[in-house]
Amino acid sequence: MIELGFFYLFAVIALGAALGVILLKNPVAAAMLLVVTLCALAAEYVLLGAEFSAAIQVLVYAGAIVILFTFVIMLLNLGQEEVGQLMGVSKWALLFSLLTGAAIILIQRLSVGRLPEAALSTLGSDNVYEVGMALFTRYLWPFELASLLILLAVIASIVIAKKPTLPARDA
Amino acid sequence: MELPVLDETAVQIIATVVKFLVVLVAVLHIPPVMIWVERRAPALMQRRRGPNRVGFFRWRLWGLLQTLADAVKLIFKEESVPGSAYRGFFHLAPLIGLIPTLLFVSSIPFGPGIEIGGWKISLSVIELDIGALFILAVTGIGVYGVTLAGWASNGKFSLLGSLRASAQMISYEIPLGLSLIPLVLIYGSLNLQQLIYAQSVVWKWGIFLSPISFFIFLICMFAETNRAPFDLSEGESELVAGFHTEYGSAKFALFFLSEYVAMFALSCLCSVLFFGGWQIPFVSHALLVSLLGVNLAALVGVATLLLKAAFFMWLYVWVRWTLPRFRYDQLMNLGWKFLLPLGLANICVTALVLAVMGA
Amino acid sequence: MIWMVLAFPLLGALLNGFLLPRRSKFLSHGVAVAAVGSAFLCACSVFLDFFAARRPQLHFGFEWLRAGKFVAPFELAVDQLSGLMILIITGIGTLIHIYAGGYMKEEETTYRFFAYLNLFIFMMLLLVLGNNLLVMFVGWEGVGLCSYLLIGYWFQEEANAKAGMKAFLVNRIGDIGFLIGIFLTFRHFGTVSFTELSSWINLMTTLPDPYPKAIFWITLSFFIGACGKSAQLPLYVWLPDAMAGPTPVSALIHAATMVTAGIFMMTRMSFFYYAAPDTMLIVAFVGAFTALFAATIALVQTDIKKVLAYSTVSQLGYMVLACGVGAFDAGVFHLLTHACFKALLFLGAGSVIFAMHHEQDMRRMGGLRKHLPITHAVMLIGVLAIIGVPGFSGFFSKDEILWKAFIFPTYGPILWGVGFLAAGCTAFYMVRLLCLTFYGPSYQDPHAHHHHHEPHETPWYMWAPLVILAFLSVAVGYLGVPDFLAHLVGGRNLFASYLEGLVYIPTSARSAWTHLHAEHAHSLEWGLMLTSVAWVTLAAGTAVFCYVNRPVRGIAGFLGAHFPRVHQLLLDKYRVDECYQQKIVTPLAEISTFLWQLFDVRILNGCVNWVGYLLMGTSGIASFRMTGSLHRYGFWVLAGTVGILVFSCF
Amino acid sequence: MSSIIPIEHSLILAFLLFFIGAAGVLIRRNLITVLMSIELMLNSANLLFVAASRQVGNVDGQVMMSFVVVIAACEAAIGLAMVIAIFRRYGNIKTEFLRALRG
Repeated sequence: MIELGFFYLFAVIALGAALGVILLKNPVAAAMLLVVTLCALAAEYVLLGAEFSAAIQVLVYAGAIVILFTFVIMLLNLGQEEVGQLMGVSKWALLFSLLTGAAIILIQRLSVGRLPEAALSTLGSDNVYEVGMALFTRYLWPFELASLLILLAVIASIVIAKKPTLPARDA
Repeated sequence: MELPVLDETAVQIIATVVKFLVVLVAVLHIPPVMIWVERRAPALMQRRRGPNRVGFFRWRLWGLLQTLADAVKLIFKEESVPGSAYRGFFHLAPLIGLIPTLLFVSSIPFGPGIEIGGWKISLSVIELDIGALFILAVTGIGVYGVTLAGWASNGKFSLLGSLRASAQMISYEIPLGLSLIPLVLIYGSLNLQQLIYAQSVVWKWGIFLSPISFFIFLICMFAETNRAPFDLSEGESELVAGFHTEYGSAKFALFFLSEYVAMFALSCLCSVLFFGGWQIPFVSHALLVSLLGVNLAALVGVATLLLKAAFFMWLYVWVRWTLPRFRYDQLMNLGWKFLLPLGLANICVTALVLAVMGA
Repeated sequence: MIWMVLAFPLLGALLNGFLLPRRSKFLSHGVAVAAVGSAFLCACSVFLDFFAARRPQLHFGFEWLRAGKFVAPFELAVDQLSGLMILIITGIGTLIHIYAGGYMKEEETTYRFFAYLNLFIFMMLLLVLGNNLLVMFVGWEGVGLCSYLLIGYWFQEEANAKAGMKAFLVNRIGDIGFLIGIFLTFRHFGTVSFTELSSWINLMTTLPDPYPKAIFWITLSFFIGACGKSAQLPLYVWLPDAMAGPTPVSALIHAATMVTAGIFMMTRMSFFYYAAPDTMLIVAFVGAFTALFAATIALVQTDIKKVLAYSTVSQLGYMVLACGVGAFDAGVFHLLTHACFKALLFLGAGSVIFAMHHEQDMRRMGGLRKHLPITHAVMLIGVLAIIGVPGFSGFFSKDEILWKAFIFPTYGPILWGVGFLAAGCTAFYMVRLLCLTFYGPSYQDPHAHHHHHEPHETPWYMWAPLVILAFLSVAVGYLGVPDFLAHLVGGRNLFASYLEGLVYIPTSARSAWTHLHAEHAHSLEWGLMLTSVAWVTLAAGTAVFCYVNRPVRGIAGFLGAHFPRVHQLLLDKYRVDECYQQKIVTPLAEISTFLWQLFDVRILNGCVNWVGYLLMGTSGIASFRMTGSLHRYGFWVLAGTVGILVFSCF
Repeated sequence: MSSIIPIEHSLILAFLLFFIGAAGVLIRRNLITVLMSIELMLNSANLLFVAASRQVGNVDGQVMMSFVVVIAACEAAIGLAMVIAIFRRYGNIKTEFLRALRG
C-alpha cells in the first residue's frame, strides 16, 4: 500500500506542477515547474519498476532539455515582461474540462475487460540489462536511426539559430 | 508495553534516515577543513605562513580556528537582496544547488556493509542498481542551482557567470558520462558497490584497466565543480564573482558548501571508480573481516575511502594553485573537440578489446 | 587470381582518383604502373593456368541482375580469346603506362590522367572477360567513358572537349545497335550468356529453318555496335578527332585495345555470324572499303598523328574484312600484331612529338634520324611491320587476311582487290611518314620556337617500352606463319590451332564455309603473296622517290598540280564530316528545337501552368478556415483526435 | 509490485497530463510555453509506455520511451532554434504574430 500512497503523492505533485507550467506567467517559473513535473514522473517510473527510464528521464529531460528552455528564456530575456497572456481563458477552460471528462469516461469504458491482464512474470529487478539488450538487438536499427535523427536535429538547430552574420558570397 | 517487532522495511528506513543524517553532518564539516587547507596549502607552496594567529590561549592549532571565525562571520552577516532580483528564485537557488550534491554524496558506498543486531546495513545512504546513471542524472540537475542563481540576481555579471557555468557543466557532463561507460563495460555493472567488489585486486583497478577514462574523468572533475583551472564562471578578474556575485552571508555559505560537497563527492566517486573504493590495496576484504570482524573492517574501509578522497581533495587545491585559468573558448574546445572524441574512441577501443578477449 | 587481374587496375584508379595525395607525380605514376604491372603478372598466371588446362574456365562472381526469367550473373570467362586479350591489354598497357610517365611529366594533374588510364584498363578487362552480353556491355560503356575522359583530358581547349564529345556521341549510335542486339538476343534465345548462346546455335541444326531471319538482324545490330567502337564506315569519324588526347592514350585506347573491341565482340559471337551469311557479306564489304577509304585519306595528311589515326581505321578495316570472310582467327591475329606495331608507331610518334616540343606537323620535321636514333630504329621496324615486308609480323597477318578474302566464294577477288589497293596505299603513306619525319633536311621553323633546344632522344623509360614493342612487332608474326609456309620447315600455323576451339563453325552453317578448310594450290597462294610483296615494294619505292630529300612543298605541289581535285578531296577527307553536319546534325538540331518549342514550352508547361492557375483560382473558395492561428489549428487537431477516440469506443 | 499500482491509475494520470499539455498548447500565446506544453504531452505518452511495459511484462515500452525522449530532445532543439529565429525576425514570440499561413 505504501507504493500506492507514493504514487498518489507524486501524481498530485506532477499534475499540480503541470498546471503551474501552463498557468504561470513567468516562463522561468514555468520551466522550473516543468522540472518538478518531470522529476515526479521519474519517481512514478521508479514505482513502476522502470529505473532506467527514470534515470534517463531525469538525465535527458531535466538535465538537458529543460536547461535548454531555460537558456533560451534567459537569452531572450523573457522574464522581464509579461508575455504569458492567456487566450480567452474562460472559453478554453470550459472546453478543456469537457474534454478531460470525456477522456476519463473513455478510460472507464476502455478498462472494462479490454486491458491485458497484468503479466505475472514481472520484469527482473535488473531491467537495465534487459532494456540494453532490447535496444541493441531487436531495436538496433531504430536506435541507430534515432542517433542519426538527433545528429540532424543538432545540425539543424545550429543552422536555424545561427546569426546570419556572413554576407552572401556574391554580394 | 511490548516493543513492536521491527521488520526489514522499517529497519532499512530507519537506517537510511540515520545514514543520511550522519552524512549531512559529516558533509557540513568539509568546508571549514577545506578552507583551512585552501589557505594553508598556498602558503606551503609559496613559502609563507598563512593564517596561524587565531587560537585558544596559547594553542594556535596551526590556524585551524581561523575557519571557525570565518564561518561565524559568514553566518551572522547581514543578508541583502538586490532590489531587482526575482526574490523567490533568489532564495531558492542555493538550496536547489545543494540538494543534488547531497543526493550525489548519498549514493556513494562508503564501505562494505555492517551488521547491527543481525540486520545487514549497507554503507551508502541510497544503494541503487543504477548508481552510475543516478549520479549522472543528479549532476544534470545540479546545473539549475547555478543557472537560477545567476538569473534571479538579475545582474549582468551574475547572468554571464551563470550562463558560463551552466554551459560548462553541461558540456563536461558528456565526457564525464562517456568516461564511465568503459568501466561499466569492463566490470559489467552500474552498481557502484559491485564496481568496487570487481576491483578486488590492485591490477583490476579502473585506473589500470582504463587509464584514458581516468584522464577524462579527472579533467571533468575539475570542470564539473567549476574549480581552477576551469573557474571561469567565477573569474573574479572578469565577472567579479560570477553567479554568486549578489549573494552574501548564509546563502553564500550554502553555495560554498555545495561546491565543496560536490568536490568531495567527485573525489569519492573517483576513488570508487578507479582506485578500488574502500578496499586497501594488497589486503583482501575477507582477510580484514577475519581479523577484525565485519563492523571494524567496514570502519577501516570507510577510513580508506576517505583517505583516497582526501588525496583528490588535495589534488584540487594543488592544481588550483599551480595552473592558470583557461580561456573560455579553450575550455569549450577542450571539452567538445578533444575530450568528447577521445571518450568515444575510448569506448570503441574498450568494447573492441573486450569483444576480442571474449571471443 | 582472375579477380586480382580486375582488382589491381581498379585499386590503382581509386587510389589515384580519390585517396592518394595529388602533388607527387612520381607517386601517381608509380601507383599506376604498379597496378597495371601487377595485373599483367596475374594475367600471365591466369593465362598459363588456362593454357595448361586447355579448357575454358568460368568464374562465377555473384548474381547481378534478376528480373523474371532474365538472369545476368556477374561471370567471367577465360578462354583462348579472353586469355589472349588480357595479355595484350595488360602487357601493352604496362609498357604504355611506363612510357606515359615521361610523356606526361609536364602536366599538373597526372593523378587524373593515371586514374582514368587505370580505370580504362579495368573496364577493358571487364569487357573481354565478361561471359555474358551485359557484363561485356558494362565494359563496353566503361571504355567509352574513359575514352571520352581521356580525349578531353586537355579540356581547357574547346576543340579537345568537342572531340571527346564527338567520340562519345558517335559511339552512342553504335551502342544503340549493341543494345538492340542484346534485346533481340534475349527475345529470341532467352539468355545473354555466351556459353548458353553457342549451345543454342548448335542445337538449331535440328530446326527446319536453320537460319532464322532474327539472326540476321541480331548480327547486324551487333555489327553496328562494332562499327561504332572499331571506327568503320560510316561511324569512323570520331577516331581521327580522338587524336586530340595525349599520345599514350592514342596508343593504348585508340590503336591497341579499345578500338579492337568491335572485332573482339564479333569474334566472341562468331557462331552467330557464321549462321548469318548475309551479314557476313555486309561486314566484309564494309571492312574492305573502310580499309581503302581510310588509307587514301592518310595519303595526304600532314599531321603525324592523323596519319596514324587513319592508318588505324584502315587496319581495323582489314580485321573487319577478315571477320566478314569468316577468318576470325586471321582477324584476331591481325589484332594482335596490329596492337604491337601500332602501339609502337604511336609511341614513336609520341617520342617525336615530345622531342619536337609538341609539334605535330610533319612538314616541319625532317632529319630527325640523327637526333633520335633509337626512335628512328624502332619506327623503322614498326613501318616495315605495318606495310607487310616479309619477315615482319604485319606481313603474315595481312597476307593471311588477303588470302582468306581471295578464296571467299562471293565476290572474293573483289574484296581481295580492294584490300590489295589499300595495302599499297598503306605502304605509301607509312614510308612517306617515315621519310618526312626522319630523313632529309630539317624543316623546323626557327621562329616558332622560343627556345633553341635541339631535339633530343627521350629518357630510357620512354624508349625502353619502344624497344620491347619493336621486338614484339617482329616476333609475334612467327606465331601465325601460314600453314603452307610453316610446312616448309615442318611446322604449322600455331595461332590458328590455338584458336581452334573458339572459332568454330556451327554444324548448321558448315556448308556455307567449306572454302575455309578447302585445299588450294600452293602455287596460287605463293603467287598472291609475291604479288602483294611486289606491289608493296613498288608503293614504298614511289614514296621514297617522292619524299626522301625532296622539299615537301615541291612534292605536295607536284601531286596537287596534277590531280588538284582529287588532292583537295583527299585533304578534305571526302567531306564526310561536313556531310554529316549538313544532313544529320543540323536537321536534328532543327527538329529538336521545334519539338522543344512546341511540346515542352507550349503543351507540357502550358498544362502544368494551367492546372496551377485553376487551383489558384479555386482555392480561395476553401480557404476561409485558414485563419493562420496556431491555436485554432491545434484545437481542431485535438478535437479530431478525441472524436476518433470516441468513435472507436462506441 | 505490479499488482499494487493498477494500470488504470497510470492511464488516468497520463490522460490528465496530456490534456493539461494540450490545454497549454491551446491557451498560451508564448511560444516557449507552448513548446513546454508539448513536452508535457510527450511525457504523458512516456508514462503510458512505461506503465504498459510493466503491465505486459517486457521492456519494449521502456525502449519506446527512450525513443520518445530522443524525439523530444530533437523537437526541443529545433523548436527552440526556431523560437530564436522568430524572435530575431519579429522581435517577440507571441503566436498571434505568426499568421503567414492565413489563407
